Amino acid sequence: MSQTTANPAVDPSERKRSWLQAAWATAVVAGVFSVVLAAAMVVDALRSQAEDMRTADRLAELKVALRDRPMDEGLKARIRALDVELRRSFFRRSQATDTGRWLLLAGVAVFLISLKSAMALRRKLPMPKAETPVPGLVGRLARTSRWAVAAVGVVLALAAAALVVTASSILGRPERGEKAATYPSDEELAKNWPRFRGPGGLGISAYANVPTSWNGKTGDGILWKTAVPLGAPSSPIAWGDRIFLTGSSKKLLEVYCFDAATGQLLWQQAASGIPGSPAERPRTMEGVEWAPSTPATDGARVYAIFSTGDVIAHDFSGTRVWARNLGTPENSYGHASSLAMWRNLLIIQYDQATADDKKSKLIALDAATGRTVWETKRDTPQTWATPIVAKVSHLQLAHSGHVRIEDATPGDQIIACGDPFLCGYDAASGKELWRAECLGGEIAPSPVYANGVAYTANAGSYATAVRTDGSGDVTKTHVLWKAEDGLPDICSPLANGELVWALTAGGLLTCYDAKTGKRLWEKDFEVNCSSSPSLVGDKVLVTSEKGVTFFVAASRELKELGKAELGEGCRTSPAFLDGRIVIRGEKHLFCIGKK
Amino acid sequence: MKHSRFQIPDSRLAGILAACLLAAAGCSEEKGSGLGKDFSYDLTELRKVEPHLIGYDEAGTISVPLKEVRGLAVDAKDRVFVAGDDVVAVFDREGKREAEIKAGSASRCLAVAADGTLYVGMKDHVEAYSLKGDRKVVWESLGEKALITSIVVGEGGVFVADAGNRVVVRYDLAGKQLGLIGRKDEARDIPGFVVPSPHLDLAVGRDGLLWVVNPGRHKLQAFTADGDLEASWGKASAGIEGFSGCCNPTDIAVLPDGRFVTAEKGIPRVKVYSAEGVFECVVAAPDRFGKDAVGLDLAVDSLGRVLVLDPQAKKVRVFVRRKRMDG
Amino acid sequence: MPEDRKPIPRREFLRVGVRGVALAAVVGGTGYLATRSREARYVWQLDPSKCTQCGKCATNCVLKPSAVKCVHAFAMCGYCELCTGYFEPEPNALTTAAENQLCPVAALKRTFVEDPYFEYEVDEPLCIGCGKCVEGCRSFGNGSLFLQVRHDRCLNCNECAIAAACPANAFSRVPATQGYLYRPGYSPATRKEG
Amino acid sequence: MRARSFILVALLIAACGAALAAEPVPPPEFTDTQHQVPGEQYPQPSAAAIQYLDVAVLFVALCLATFLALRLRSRNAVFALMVACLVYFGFWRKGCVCPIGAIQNVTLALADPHYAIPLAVLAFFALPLVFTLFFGRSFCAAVCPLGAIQDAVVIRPVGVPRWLEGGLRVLAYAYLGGAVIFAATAPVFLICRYDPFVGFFRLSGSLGMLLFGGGLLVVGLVIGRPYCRFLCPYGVLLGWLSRLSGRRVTITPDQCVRCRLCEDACPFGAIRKPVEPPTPAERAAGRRRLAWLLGLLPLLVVVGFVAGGALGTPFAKLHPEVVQAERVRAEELGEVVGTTDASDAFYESGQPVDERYAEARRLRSRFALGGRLFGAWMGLVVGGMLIHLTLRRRRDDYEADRGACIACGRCYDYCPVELTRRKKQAEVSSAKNPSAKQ
Repeated sequence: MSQTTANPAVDPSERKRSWLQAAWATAVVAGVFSVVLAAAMVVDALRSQAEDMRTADRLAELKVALRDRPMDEGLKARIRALDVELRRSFFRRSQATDTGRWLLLAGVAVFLISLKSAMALRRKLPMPKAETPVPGLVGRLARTSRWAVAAVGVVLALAAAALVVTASSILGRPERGEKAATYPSDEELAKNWPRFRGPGGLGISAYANVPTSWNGKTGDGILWKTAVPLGAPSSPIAWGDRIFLTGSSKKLLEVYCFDAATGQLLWQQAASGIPGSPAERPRTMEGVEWAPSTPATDGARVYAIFSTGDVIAHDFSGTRVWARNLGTPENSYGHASSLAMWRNLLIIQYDQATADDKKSKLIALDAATGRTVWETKRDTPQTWATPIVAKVSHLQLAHSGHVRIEDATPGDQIIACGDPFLCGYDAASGKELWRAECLGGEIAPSPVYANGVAYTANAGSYATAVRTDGSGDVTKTHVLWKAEDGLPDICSPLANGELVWALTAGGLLTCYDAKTGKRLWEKDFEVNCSSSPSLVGDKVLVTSEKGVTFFVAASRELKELGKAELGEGCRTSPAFLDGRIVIRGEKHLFCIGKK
Repeated sequence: MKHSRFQIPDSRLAGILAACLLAAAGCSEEKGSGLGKDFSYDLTELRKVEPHLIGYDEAGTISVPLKEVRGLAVDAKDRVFVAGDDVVAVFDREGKREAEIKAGSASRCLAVAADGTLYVGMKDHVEAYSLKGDRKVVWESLGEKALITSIVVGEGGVFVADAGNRVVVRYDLAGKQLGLIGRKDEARDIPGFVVPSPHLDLAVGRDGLLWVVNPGRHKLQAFTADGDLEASWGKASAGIEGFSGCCNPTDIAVLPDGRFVTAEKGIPRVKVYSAEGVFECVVAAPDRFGKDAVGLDLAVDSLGRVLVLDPQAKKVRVFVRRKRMDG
Repeated sequence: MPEDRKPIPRREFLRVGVRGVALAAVVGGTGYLATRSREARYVWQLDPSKCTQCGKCATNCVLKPSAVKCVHAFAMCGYCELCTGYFEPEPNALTTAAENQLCPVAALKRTFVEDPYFEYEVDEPLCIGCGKCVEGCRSFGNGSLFLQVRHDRCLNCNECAIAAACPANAFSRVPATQGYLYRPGYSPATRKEG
Repeated sequence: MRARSFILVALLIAACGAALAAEPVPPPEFTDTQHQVPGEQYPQPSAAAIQYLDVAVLFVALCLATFLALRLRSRNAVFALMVACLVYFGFWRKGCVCPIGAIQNVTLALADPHYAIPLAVLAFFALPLVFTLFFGRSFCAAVCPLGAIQDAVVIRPVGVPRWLEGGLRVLAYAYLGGAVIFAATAPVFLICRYDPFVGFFRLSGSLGMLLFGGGLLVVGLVIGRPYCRFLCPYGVLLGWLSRLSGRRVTITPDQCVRCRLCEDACPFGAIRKPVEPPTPAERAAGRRRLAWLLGLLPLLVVVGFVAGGALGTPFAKLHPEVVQAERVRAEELGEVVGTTDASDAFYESGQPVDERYAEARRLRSRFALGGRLFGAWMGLVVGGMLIHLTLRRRRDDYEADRGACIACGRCYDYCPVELTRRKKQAEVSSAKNPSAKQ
């Protein structure tokens, strides 16, 4: 602190004043010094930091550049120069800040000391004013204090409330009190073709009035024909005036929406930028690519799954609602199971790898958000079949005691093929209800269901009928019959409650009695088929890979009813609408019907 | 004045709350040190592989129900042998579990002779077993520095790679030591093996020569049974055609037509080189394995399938040649 | 204290009583905890096997440069010519030139021992603990380079600022007597016969 | 795509560890040069001795402070000691560990039997309490570095109105409650994390920390020791023990003459005016109020306990593992793009997701309990304060509030009685040894 030598002659008040001035001066100087220094340090820190950051990135870029031009001496020289510059500035700065801090500390100290002494010098004896006793003052003070306490308490409470409101957790705590999910009624579903093989996945059309003759070459009986941007063996689905498809290439995974009336492509959306989606496409079978799975819709959104494990939902206008990756499926031909739906749940049969890998599971996602609602492990190796939804009636369930009263329609079951079990799951909870050991080998055909009985057939095992009202392992108790003729390897069977049909890839169509499993008749079309047979009114439709559709009577004895040509190869299953058939060829999407 | 007095504490409170939130947000959101590119190590680019370079498909996997798996071998009948824990698990060519042979101690590597004798490498010695699983003989130890990482059976006898002593030991089938191969020796201009990490792999080429990885020099070197250096190839590069990092490849195998299969760590990838050492194609890209996959032991069966031991997944991954390269 | 004439005895008595209780509580509690505290002192340390080299150690320490530095366990080192902890993933040449070096602050020293071996040493005053070399060494080599809190620098804050930011929960309080944690498969005992 | 390969790893149970665990090959022998593999340095932490030195210094400082404040009754001496302690505990020992922070170690030690609290920390926690119990808050006056740095900047104190003073005390209780809850549930040391002044002691710190501390100091220019009075959690404990203290600061050595000179002496608003006994009417009203406030207290506690449960989620967000789990979950649901260091680290750890979620949920429920206790505590505090403010006690003299007085000794110089006493003392001493006068 600056001193003023005080000579005794000066009277104390004089001396005091000079001291005071000195103190003030020092305080001002020190204060200004500190402020300026602090500001300078902050500015310098920010500036040089940003600068170094830039230099560092430049250095990194140069190093990358050097990889392409390894011989470029000039480049090397620049790198070295930059490198040195960087490190110099790094150390210069750290040293500068270090000294700066101590200086600042000293400055502030001096400032405080001088200021305090100034205050001390200025202090005068207090001169309290005359006290006028105010009655009840203490009481009033106490009251205000109480209110102050209460106020602060309230403020804290509000702050806490704010915290509670702002903080949310997405850790799967049981979602209680969520608004009731909306889903289409059975009638709506029946009117449309919402998934692979139509309502319930049974391959049965609600309409009998479908055309029986057309010719893709001449174009008669063809309402419209539209080229599909990317091919894939996934089948079309339809809802109202919309038709949905998927396609894939090495680069793209796409969902398409067509106008059912005109066939015009309304929108196409790529499934890209999905977190967790594998950098490199998993291997798939040739020709199948990455979109073998048929999409599904609930009239509000359309859902698609690809062999990458990507699941994506769009609304009907084509805007993405949600998308997630389920983890790349370990499947040597590529995941091919199509999507199923029950109420607001999107059901995914996600069978992978080998049984002892314990990776296979049945997953139900909330269709609105994509969150997992339930997940059930399946001890099966990879399969390519699609689950079906069976409306098992009250009565049948009553026997097995599965009726859960609080459920609106109890006992809706999801039935899925596996190796070696055919399993029934409670659709609401995913709990496995029953299993029957009746399958084996590589399982592509999906099950079908009629009147409380599930039918399945697969090459390498049997055609089997299993009652769905069992619980636990029902292999011994609920298997109605087994048969071994004409077992399919790709195409799914077909059942109407009285008869069951199975179609081999070689084009052999076998008809069984649904009650006994007795073979009633068989017909070898001598064509390759990968499209599953369908039942329309009293006709069974079989479409060959060449695109020829054969009509057979759905009766106990074989009656052929002619055929029709698409004029283009076909590996997909048709969708049946009121008076129309929508079917996907190798390159085009056809709508067959009367003009 | 009064008013401002009121403000201070509340703003302080707000400050605390804000700080809490910031802290909570801060520690979850930001990524890295924030020091810039130059301060972080990034291999993601180098881990990518051009899809068209991939010439193999993973046809399937064999899950090995062991706690730790270390060695892989395939016999003439294409049976798959996996050394792990203190056993040798045997699978048929389809991957069905056939047998489990109990070994004396932790088994690290193994080889099967034509006569069906199973040579199992422990840390410092070799044990011979019959396929029934009964132990025939225990060879003498190579000392406490020894770390046996690979065994092969060739015309010249049984060759045992000792990473600890950085040498290959040649035995006859009975376990009599016949000589050392690969010791540093200017006279025979043998540079000696550089083995920074516990990986020193062997393979017998179709030419009958003994091929030894010299990981520290990023080379494969061929020796005659009596230890003359015949051939050598390989170059260090993070690029697809070379061997990446400090010490690669870690494992090799020879295809029926004499071409080489190599496995690397750091950038875990399996590749095929021609008999002359020219890069041909990729069997498995890094994304097939975990980030820290190491010790991908290799074997090749009579069908030319490439078997890769994935110690992290505890699986044998079976790769088959693609029909179309671009698939 | 003239302030309360009549109530003195009662209130004072009460006060003394409560004071006794409080004293008993404080001393008792302290004593109880004292019996439990074996360690003279705890220090912060990070577990290399949990560490993911995110780089936060370099920036979150209250010290600049950080108290966390790279340590080299020579006995684990392969003495590689192409050290991935020292060189860029694709070095232009195996020289000490800046363009080949991985370390942004050139804190790793490389010295030739004999063909083909090189020794690498951390120049601690330079190291800022960014863990770049650690990642390089770990992904290809033996992980002989690893990050550790250097206790000669660490202020041993009551709550470690790095621990609060560590994404891998690798930090923990360890007894000062065993103040360092090593890579699995390595203990400094093995370095004695170096 | 980085995440992808990590998820792969995540499926593999701790295999990374196993892979690394494979024993390393022995280093090469250098046959040509006979080079020896060097050993590396592992500098040991400074011996525990330094800590015991700290404890000793603390003890001496406490004794000194007590002596200077109560016996010598010299403000300047107290101030000098305070500066000394600021330099030692603050700038030299970097303000860590301090008794305030020690609250958390003690809590943690009580909550988690695996955490053995170092003796020195324990001593730091207990010594000031014991001293306060007997001699009042001389620790705050001259020993605590946080108090010292604030006391050093008191330039032109303007009193906070009494009524507001009481209200703001609630904050300190809240801070204490929060600190204890967090130290007990997750070892998150709030007091350390948001210590306003340690940044200055270290001459470095995060921006937030420096701004908060700087703000407090600027406020401290006009409002004496804002942290001590309105935030310090340790101050709450000291305040209570100080109420029980036997010997403590008295403004006047003997009879107060009610000259009111000391009225504004205390920059910390700790001097209480005399209070008239209440009129019968007031007494009656007070009784009624007291009655229903006593009824309100348990209600507040219950409400706080019930409502506090909701704080579980926000509180849990301070726990890194919960944050990590939330993030992983968000990535799993595709609600966020890309990964963070935390999620990367998780994927690398190879732990199954469900385990981590379960762990996080368990933690959150613990925090929910913490929140309840916190709520109940706050209810108790508010209710208790309201009750305390309805009790009215007759006071004849100007005296320092038993709880609030931090024994800084400023008021001495204002009291004429004290000044005369000093004059007498001086005369006595000069009479004893005339040599003292020249």
